[in-house]
Amino acid sequence: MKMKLPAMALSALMIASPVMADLVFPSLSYRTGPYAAGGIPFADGYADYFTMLNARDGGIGGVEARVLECETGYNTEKGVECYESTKGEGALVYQPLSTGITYQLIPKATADGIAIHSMGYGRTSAANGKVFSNVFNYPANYWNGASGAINYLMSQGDISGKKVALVYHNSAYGKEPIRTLEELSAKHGYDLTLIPVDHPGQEQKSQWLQIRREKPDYVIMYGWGVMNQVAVQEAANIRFNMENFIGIWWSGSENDVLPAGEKANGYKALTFHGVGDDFPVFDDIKEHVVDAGNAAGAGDQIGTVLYNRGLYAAMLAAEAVKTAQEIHGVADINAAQMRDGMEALEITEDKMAALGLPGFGPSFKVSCENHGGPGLVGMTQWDAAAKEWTLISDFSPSDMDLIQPLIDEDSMAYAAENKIEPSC
Amino acid sequence: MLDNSESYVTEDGRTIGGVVMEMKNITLRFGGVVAIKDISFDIREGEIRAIIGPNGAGKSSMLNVISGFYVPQEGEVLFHGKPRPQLRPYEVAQQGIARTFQNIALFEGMTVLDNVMTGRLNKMSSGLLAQAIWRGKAEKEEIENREKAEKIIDFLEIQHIRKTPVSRLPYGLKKRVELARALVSEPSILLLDEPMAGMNVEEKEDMSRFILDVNDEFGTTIALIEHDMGVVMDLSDRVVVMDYGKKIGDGTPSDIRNNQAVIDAYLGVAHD
Amino acid sequence: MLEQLYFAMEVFLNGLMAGVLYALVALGFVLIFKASGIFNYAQGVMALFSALTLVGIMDGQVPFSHIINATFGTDIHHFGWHVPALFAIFGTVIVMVLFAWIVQRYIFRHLVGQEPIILFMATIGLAYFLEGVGDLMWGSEIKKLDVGLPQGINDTIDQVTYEMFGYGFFIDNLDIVATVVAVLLVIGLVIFAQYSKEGRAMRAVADDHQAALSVGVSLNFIWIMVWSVAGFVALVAGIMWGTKSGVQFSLSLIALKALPVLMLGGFTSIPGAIVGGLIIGVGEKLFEFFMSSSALAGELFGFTISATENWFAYVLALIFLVFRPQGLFGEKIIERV
Amino acid sequence: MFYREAGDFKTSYTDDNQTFPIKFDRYRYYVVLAIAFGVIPFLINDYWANAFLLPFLIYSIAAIGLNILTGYCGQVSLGTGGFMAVGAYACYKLMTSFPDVNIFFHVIAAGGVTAIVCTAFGLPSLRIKGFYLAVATLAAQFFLVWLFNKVSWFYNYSASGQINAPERFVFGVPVTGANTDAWATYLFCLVFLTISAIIARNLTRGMQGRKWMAIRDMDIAAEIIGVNPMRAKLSAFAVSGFFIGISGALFFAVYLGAVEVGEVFGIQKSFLVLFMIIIGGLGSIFGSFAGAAFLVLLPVVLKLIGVDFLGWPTDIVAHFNLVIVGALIIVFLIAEPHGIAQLWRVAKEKLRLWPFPH
Repeated sequence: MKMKLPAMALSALMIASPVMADLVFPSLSYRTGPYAAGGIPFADGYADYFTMLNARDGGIGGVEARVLECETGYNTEKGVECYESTKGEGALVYQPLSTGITYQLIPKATADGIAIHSMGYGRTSAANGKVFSNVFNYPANYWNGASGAINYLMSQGDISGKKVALVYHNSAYGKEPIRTLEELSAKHGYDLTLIPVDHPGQEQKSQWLQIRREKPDYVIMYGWGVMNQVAVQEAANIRFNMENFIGIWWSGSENDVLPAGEKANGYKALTFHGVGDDFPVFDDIKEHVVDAGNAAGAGDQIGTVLYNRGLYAAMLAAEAVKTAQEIHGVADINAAQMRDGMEALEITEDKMAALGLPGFGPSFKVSCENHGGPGLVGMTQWDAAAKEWTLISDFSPSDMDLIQPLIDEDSMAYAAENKIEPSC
Repeated sequence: MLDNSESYVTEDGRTIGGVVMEMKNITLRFGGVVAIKDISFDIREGEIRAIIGPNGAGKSSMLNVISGFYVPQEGEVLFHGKPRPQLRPYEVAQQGIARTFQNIALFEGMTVLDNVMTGRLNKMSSGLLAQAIWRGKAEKEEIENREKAEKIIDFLEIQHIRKTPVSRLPYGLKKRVELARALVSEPSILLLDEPMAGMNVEEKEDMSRFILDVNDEFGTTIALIEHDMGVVMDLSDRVVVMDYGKKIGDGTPSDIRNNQAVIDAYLGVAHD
Repeated sequence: MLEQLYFAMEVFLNGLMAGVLYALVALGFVLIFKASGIFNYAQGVMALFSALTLVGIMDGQVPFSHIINATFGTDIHHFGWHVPALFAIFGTVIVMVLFAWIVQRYIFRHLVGQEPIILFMATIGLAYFLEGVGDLMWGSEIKKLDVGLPQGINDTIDQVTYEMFGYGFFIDNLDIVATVVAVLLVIGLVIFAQYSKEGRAMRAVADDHQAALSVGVSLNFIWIMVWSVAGFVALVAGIMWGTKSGVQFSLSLIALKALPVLMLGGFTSIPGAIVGGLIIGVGEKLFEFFMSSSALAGELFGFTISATENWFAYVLALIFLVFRPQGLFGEKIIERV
Repeated sequence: MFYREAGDFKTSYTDDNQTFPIKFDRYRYYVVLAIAFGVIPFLINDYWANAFLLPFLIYSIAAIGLNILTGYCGQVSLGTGGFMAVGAYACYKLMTSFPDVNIFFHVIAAGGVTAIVCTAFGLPSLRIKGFYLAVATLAAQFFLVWLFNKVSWFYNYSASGQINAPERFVFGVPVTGANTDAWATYLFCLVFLTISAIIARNLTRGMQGRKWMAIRDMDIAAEIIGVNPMRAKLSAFAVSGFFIGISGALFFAVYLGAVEVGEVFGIQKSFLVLFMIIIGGLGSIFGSFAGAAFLVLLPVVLKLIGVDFLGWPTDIVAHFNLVIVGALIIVFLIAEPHGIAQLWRVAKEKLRLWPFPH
């Protein structure tokens, strides 16, 4: 949100002027603190897409989109403050961008009738729309990620009897895949070793010596922040074959591999959206946002993994708005209508192509029961020479037969604890 | 030689009781340094007992032994005729031994009144919960002890600075507040570590008067360390003289004045 | 069983190496504490700040570009030059000297004679301040730091040990470099302290402020110098850690790794910092090794204890301190009234 | 003109001992209480409750707790975050184990549990002093956080390790869970804060407070005049832990509703509460309030000015926030080591003499 001095005065005026009809998208960003490097590109992408829509199409369905950015610093309390300060502005959907804040907001936002879209993070069992009426985590969640990684490994060869190590951030987020991986190990017969890394993860010698000793065939990582960079570096140090090292999507951005340089070549990461800037939509972003001087950040993040993720989130939100506008026949929708729009969202190849994002993400359809989508995940790989990620697999299904019962179990426990009557 | 329990009357008509505290062959070492070497003396009830000696003679260490802050390697302290077990300093205080310090050790962050009130802490027994609620016993106790404290404050003529933080007081007044804090605990033995150090003549006179008054009015036994020989000779009933950790004299002021070893120590005759 | 022993030895060696890195951070603390009695919590942030500055200078980043752009609507980011590492290090040292001067002039000159705990809290404030300034100046994205240090497994050691034991030990080249640098740094400091005029003055100040003052040593000058040297040590630590993980916010958290080292080694002793660092490094790595290798701890507790490194050093130091309050090499505390 | 103590004579020590010996202060205190209990609940909305009032009330309790330990007893602790976590997890375990007991007692009991834990971690204070102790308390911070993260019993074996506060009622009104009203949570916390402040005030004006302050000002002298240092220090740890535990319990159950220990009760929390009492005033109950209010409001105000008014990017404002907090800590330590409370006292003294300054 770059501002020139006159523009600043103007914006001060605008605050005073009567509120015009607009669609409010709060962005709980974190451009500071330990995870700033991850938060900045996401927030940029999220904001830029809406800026582009406003400049190119005059908003969504004729109504201007307004991104309210609020800095959380990845801090739960700031997140609550941000939520409270923005919800009165007519907020349509929240991207809490932190597992902690998501947990916090689930009951609050549900009570307030505002939707949460925790895309690829947050509470996995929120995929059960029967219990979590206002929480969406399509197109994929952590358990899909875990299953997707195993599926990918199986597509590379027989996995039974192999050793898989999970290196995880020792927090709620990092512990998410354990259950799934354990169930999968029972099913497919691989050995699972759990290796936690405590926050912040600056020093991981012990963990990687352990990996060197136990020689797992594959390492899966659920890391975040500095832990990612150190892990990739240490893996390179012990000459662990990068081909066999798979990160979750939060461990698969340029930030994570660049410090290790050449040696990170071949490192893989899961994803649920496209990489690179080879999509028509980026031309529009360049034209309407960057060149117009309205880019949210420095403009140097465009096309990075996390920028694309922010852009993808914005695209899904905008599409949900369009769906809601169709359903309810009003252009200036409210939060409840937005929720309906998200629940009826359908993303198809054609739609994405029309948006200038052909093949950018999986095709999926949200329903009242299933807020998580089909759980299609793809695999990307780092090319250190070209300094870019490439998608090396299709968005392929994860083992929903195994995951769905887990989702049901966890969400029903939540329902029982909080006396929620499952709907749909 | 008097018997330990016998009392006697001094030349100026004061009655001195039996022995309340007796040091027996005290030796105190810090690492290799011997601070006190095989010293014995006693303190009788109601008397003013002075410990004198040149700098570094081990006087303050002696006082610290009495107040339980230092534990001597050898020897024992008899209190009311019974050997005192090894006690923590606060336990010594609970037995009714109060003291002041050479370098004033007031609680700088508190007011005069609060400083004096700390002297009453062993007289107050209400528990944490009672104090938290501040009803009944806790409040009653606070008021009762406040009255006692105010009496001492009156006695030492520091009413006007009652609510002043100690850190703002001049040196002389601080010394007086420290005396008040020690006095208010109604000690059976009061230890004064250079109560007049750094004072001018007027302040010294005031302080001497207070010390005598205390001894008179409350019958408190006092042991003090002082450099000013004039003051010591005027105030005290009996004097112990220390030099290089050893006792070189013990007796009435007039005895001491004529003691050759003491004169040598003070005039600086070379030690062998 | 023999294999377990080799593993333990490998962990031990790596612990030593990690300990050297901890000691490197702790060294900065000791320098300042010895000379001025200030326990400088900001040492970790200084490492971050100096590393940020180094990268900024190397890449020709415009300081405060973000805020300049936001205020004036400009779009400047880089000067467009690249500075060789050695010159950039030199430039950074100048910045750290400047920083030392500011800290001395505007903060600690006003806090002379305060209690140590007040000074400690002031440095916590300083840490926050410097962190904010660092972010404003250079931005908060991750920066790659490459001053040409080797990284990765050392093949020679791997091969030699493989031939000897049938198990190749892993030693990181960067750790070896860090050890060499740390040794050189300590030797340099000792030489400086023993043989240079400024160094002798520094030691005089450390022994007794008043006495040093009375023989004509300028306290102000010494303190600025000590902060500068600590800034240099921070820079070295920042380079070592930054090479490994990239330069980013979390770098400042290495201060937390150094605190138990100091408690163990004593705040006033350079050998203490080194020995303390080694003990902590080895201790936490071995503890983690024994606790997390399922064969050993699993039978003991029924579950494995892992990710202990955040607290192990602190608990070790705490237990140690209860028995020896002045630390390993600290001077014995004699209480007086 | 109104602020006068002349003519306000005390005829008994009881009068002289009261919390607000000056009449004007006393009336102001009643007015503040009346507004806090009688007016604000009717005006409050979700934003003010969650963005300012609840954190202010809860942090005030924590600051009172830390102030007793650090400000009154002189034992610097950097383990506040860990101790708040004890309160939060104790409250969670109690809430889920005894759902029929009123949450009010759960919070009190959580304070009690924390008092015990805090006392245990206070034991080293008998040997370790000054910032050695400060650093030693970090052991508590890191160990406790690790423990709550590691042992799944503490979070009832939930998959993610998060704890969620179930819905609980006081007099039929929900105070935890999703369906709370701002006024109910506010009043619930306010009651705890009022009780805490009164208890803390009573303890610190009486003999217990004097013992603590004696230990703080000169521990050796205190011991020689009869303060049992072990009991004084440990009681300070216990009382401090009790308040910090209550604040942790409220922080989790009422304010956040869901907690992940490493994120919410990390070392940053310890520093935050420490900053509150430094800025507010060490050794002052009022200072605890002032510091909490200041540090809770500061980022909100900065955001209003920087983001909403000046239109700066949010990150610049957040960085400035760090710079300003850091600078303020230093400025306060240099210029007014006794914090806002002392500024307030000085202002009052000036007011007392006004309009005749000499």
